Amino acid sequence: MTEQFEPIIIGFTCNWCSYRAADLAGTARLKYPPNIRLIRMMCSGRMDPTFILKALSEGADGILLTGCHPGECHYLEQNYKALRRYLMLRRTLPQFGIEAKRVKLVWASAAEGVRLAREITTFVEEIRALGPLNWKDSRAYNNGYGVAEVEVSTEVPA
Amino acid sequence: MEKYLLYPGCAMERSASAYLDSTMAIRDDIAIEFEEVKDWNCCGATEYISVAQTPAHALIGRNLALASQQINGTNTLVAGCSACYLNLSKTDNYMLEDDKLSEQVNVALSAGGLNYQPGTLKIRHLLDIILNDVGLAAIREKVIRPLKQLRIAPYYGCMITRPDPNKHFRNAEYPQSLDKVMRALGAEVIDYPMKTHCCGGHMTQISESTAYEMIRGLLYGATQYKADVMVTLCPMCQLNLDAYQENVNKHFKTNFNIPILYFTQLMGLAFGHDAEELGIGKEFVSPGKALAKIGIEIPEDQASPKTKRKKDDPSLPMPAMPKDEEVI
Amino acid sequence: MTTVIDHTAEAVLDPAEIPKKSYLAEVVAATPGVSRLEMCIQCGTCGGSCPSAKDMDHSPRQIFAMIHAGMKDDVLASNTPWYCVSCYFCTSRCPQEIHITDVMYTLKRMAIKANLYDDHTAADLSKTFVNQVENNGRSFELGLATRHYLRHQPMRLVGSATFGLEMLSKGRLDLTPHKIDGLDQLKAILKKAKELDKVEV
Amino acid sequence: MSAAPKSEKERVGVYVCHCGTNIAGIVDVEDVALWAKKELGDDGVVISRDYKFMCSSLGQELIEHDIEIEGLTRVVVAACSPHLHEATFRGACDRAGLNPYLCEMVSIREQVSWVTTDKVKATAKAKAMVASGVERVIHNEPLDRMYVPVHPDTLVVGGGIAGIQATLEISNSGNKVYLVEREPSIGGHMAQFDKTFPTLDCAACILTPRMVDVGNQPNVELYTWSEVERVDGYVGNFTVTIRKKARYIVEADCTGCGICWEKCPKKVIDDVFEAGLGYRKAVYTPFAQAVPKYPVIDTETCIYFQNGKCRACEKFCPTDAIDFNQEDEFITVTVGNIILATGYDTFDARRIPQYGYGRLANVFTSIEFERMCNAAGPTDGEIVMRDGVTKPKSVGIVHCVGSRDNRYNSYCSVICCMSSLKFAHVVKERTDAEVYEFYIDMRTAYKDYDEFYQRVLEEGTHFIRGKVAEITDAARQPGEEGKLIIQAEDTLISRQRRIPVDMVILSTALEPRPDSKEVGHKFGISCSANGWFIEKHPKLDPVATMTEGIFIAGAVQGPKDIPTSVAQGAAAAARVLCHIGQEQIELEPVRASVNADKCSGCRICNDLCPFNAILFHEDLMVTEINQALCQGCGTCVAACPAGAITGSGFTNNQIMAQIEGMLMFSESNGMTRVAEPVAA
Repeated sequence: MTEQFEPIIIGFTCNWCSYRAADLAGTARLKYPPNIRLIRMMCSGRMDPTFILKALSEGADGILLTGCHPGECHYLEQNYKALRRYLMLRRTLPQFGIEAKRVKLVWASAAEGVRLAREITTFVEEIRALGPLNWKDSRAYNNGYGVAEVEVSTEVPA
Repeated sequence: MEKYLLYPGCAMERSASAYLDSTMAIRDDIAIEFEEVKDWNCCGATEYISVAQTPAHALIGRNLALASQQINGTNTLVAGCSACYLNLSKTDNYMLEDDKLSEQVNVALSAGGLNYQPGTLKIRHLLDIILNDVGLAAIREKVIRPLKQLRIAPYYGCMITRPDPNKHFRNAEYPQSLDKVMRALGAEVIDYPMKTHCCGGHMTQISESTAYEMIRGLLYGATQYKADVMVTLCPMCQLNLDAYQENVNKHFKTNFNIPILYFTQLMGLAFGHDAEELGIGKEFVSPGKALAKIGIEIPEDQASPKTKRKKDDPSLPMPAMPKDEEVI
Repeated sequence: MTTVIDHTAEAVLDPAEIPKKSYLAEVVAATPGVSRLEMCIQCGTCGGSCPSAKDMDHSPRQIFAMIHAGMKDDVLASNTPWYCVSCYFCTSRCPQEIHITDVMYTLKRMAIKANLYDDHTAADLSKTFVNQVENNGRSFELGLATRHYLRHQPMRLVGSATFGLEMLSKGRLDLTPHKIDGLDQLKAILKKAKELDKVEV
Repeated sequence: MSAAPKSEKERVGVYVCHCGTNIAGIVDVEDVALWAKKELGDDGVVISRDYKFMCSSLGQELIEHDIEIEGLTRVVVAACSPHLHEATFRGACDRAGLNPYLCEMVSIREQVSWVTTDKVKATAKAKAMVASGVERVIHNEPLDRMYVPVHPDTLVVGGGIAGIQATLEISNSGNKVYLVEREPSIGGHMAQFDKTFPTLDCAACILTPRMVDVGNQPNVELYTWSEVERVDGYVGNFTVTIRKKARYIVEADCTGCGICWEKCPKKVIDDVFEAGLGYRKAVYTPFAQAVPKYPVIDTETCIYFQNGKCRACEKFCPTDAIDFNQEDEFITVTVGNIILATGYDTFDARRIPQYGYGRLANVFTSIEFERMCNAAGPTDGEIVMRDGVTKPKSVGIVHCVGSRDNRYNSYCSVICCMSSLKFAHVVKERTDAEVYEFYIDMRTAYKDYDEFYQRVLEEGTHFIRGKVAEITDAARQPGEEGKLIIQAEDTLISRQRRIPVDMVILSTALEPRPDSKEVGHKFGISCSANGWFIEKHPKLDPVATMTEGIFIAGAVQGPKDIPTSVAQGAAAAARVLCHIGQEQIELEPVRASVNADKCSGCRICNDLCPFNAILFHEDLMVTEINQALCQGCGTCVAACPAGAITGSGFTNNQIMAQIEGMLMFSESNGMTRVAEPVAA
């Protein structure tokens, strides 16, 4: 049996809930796979689909978007906008030959360290099952979609 | 006609045949039909699991596998015996919870050319069916011989409300389902404090003194509340309370004389069936005296009469209990 | 700290916490699903709820402490699991949601293997019962009672003869066991299952 | 698009913290430091150090020294979460003359060492994160600190002892406080109690003077029988709408003489203040020393409101203060800070049927018993059974009812052991009953508490160590008839015991208010899994919350006794007074701004802002963002198709670079890839 594939996952967190959930997971010494690296933004609403395509094109195998539960956004309703962009992105990704499953949106409040740790663990396994993306070397990317991504992705009806 | 798969279990076949007879007798009144699981085997009671694990679950697995083959229209498997009900649902649940166990059971089953996918069947107790599927309204409609003045101690025993893997009975200590059914029959239901205490199970075979003390406690509780009859929904409970009542009297020099009937038997009586048909007469303690009390009025609503608080009544108010409907 | 009290956290902590190869780990491993045995806080709800506690040489709570302490032989020599009547009061009341009744079954199985508990009445009842079931596919009360009493309380057999007769006369007892059709199938299944468990009963 | 070309001119310093063994135990910090120097040299890393405690003064001096001597222009600290020490290290940079926002923190403790077991992978992840920090910091821009003015008024929600304490501290300092209380009077649970442990001084004696102070303090605007309807704005400047529920009493005319409730013919069970053990009228004040003294009419039970007849109170009121047509008022106030002290509720003992509460007459809850002990309570302090006359000969007190129980509340309710001991003492003091305490563990921490336990031991109370299994009226042995039998294992003798008693007191758990989640949402703070509000830091910042300007005090944050609640009330007040004293509060300079030249006037961003910070200039056909209103969420930044909007602190360049950094070494940092690439 060959050594198992270790995916690399970029996680986008909201400063007010999911990033603090990550802090909590830490203080509670919960364990989750090291395959994820988190990036802090003030709000999931800041999430620009370009970031995701950027990460995938730079070699990430999966993207975990996290934010406050609907109705609990620190900025009232911006996580709903994140949700809309996410749904739109899920439709766009296949056009680049990327499985929509590689991007996942998860809600986690500041109290849900356990939940976040669990979601990360499951997502890592899901991506492991999908195998590496290697989009950089893939045909779709070199066909120019990789370059075109900015144009496509910024046409976001917010 | 609501259809269900039926797992009678060994006891209902014989020592508790009255339970099965009465169930069959009333099924038309409450418009349910049963299809017996073909060539089912014993569930292992509480014994097999004490000896070996996988075999115990495989034993039950065979029944589940056979039942799932008969799924057609319904995937609800009904058991009248609480021990059978619990064993069937426990194996189903542990197979869901524990992949290794599930795999092993299926490996074993494959040796008999069988297979069971956990979660395929909905496993429910007869009482659950009668209360929640048939419903109290339908039962009240059928009552032609209300059990007026008959003081009933509703006795659930253990395994129907505990551990209750699928949370069919939310209240493990003070369930109300049987109480409700009995009230629907017009009976006077006492707030029996021992309703979910243990009948002693197989202890009658191992340590009489232990078992008899438990049985004594139950009978004593019922007499304290002046019950005419104790109503059961499990063959083991009925057997211990009924068949061993005399031994208990000998053992403690007591003179308990409380008939133990199955709730289906009382339903049958209220629906107008005659005693034989319901297997009445097979018990050790004769219910004759108790049943003589049964009147013929139509049962009225159960709302307890509001007593007005006297002006100089110093007593402190009692906390209100949740509505009947809220507890099962 | 407040926010960590979320008790689902235990699911994440669980087995790693238990030192490998400890007796506790052994019992936990032999119990299906999540027994949570390692979570016992010795509150005594089980011992307080148990209807046969007064006949047990150790209260269930004590047994769990002994398991934690690795007192394997004393646990397996105890009559406690054999007095369990499977009423599930302990299980449904345990504030730590420990599957106590199932742990008792585990201890019974271990005790039969270890053969340290001198009174075999209960164990034999179970074995006799199992035997009936394996040979008929159904339980057979008369056979069970007679064989059981013959081995343990022959005197009682006489005493309970009248009892048996009355059961018969009331049509609540069979004279001959009822065999199922698929007996061979059942035997094959159980044979396989025993191989998997490496037990012969 | 990719980040701007890597800067040559920046001189970056990387500092990897050991945090004792917290980080160094799992992450090879030395290796990370050396690696950063070697691999990130081209990116401008000129210094890379690891140090035991970066947050220590020596650690900070290290940074300051390097900035001054080595001329660092950027700083990356790989340590704990920025929520803990970002301010610390920014401060260090500031002192050394480097713009604080050119310092970046990477959380390799909370996000690496504490959550990872594999040392190699942990070290690899730490490297990736350091790299991302370095890449990001290069694109950081110097930012000016942002300040908002602080409105000097304060809102306190909840008039229990914690809220009262906070209100007095702030108002006595000469600042205005709006105190909002849901019930007709302030006082909270403490007003229901008789004695307080461990000193046994009477609750009323120490509480009522403070209640009166609140009533008399000119700086306090008291809104009882009121609730906060909505909250807008942010720290320094909240706009709060208060619903003042109709009392049907004209406060200006009411003298609180009490004739109305004497004459009111409608007697109802008082479920709130009397905990269901006593009665009140349909027009009532919860208790004699209520503040304010004005009663309220309970429309649910008032005969006039129910069927249009009666009006007895109106008839007899000497000052015509009854007004049946009164309606709810809405008051809007502006405050700089808010303190939430909305307290707790008690566990509904009926949820544990085997304890018989509600079914067995002589099973009482702790709160019922508090009322029973109270000289002003339904029994005038007489300890009697439910029949109202018989004194109990034996009393059982049950600890941990709904606490330390995964099926209800997994936490310890903190006060029950002490209040149970108090009950034992009171029963001994007022009856000749035998008292049995059933406990799992006796928790008498804090000053003079264990001494009180000793005292109760001396008084001859029987202690049985075992959680009660069931309470039943089903007798088994002679002597049990007509009694309540408490069945439990006495774990110290390993025997099951059945103790027959006349009366049982259930020490019920403290629970969050049922509406705590909605309240939290209203004020923009979050609840823990079991419903208590989350403090900013469990040890170092217990009364602040994640939301600037919103503080919590007392049992809203978790079960607490009176001394701790008072301390927290005062602590929260101190935090608020500090804000008021500063007159302005520093904010993260995270704001969005529009580059007018780039803006195409497409207006996509216009309706994205919930704070109405985005305005559109029809004449110029460009969008502008009001810095004062902008909260910095960045939603508009992400949405702008022309990339005309920038979000300071979180620019596209910064985030893009951060992503690159995280991935640039992915092949060589221990993440091996074995499976075949999927055909895309």
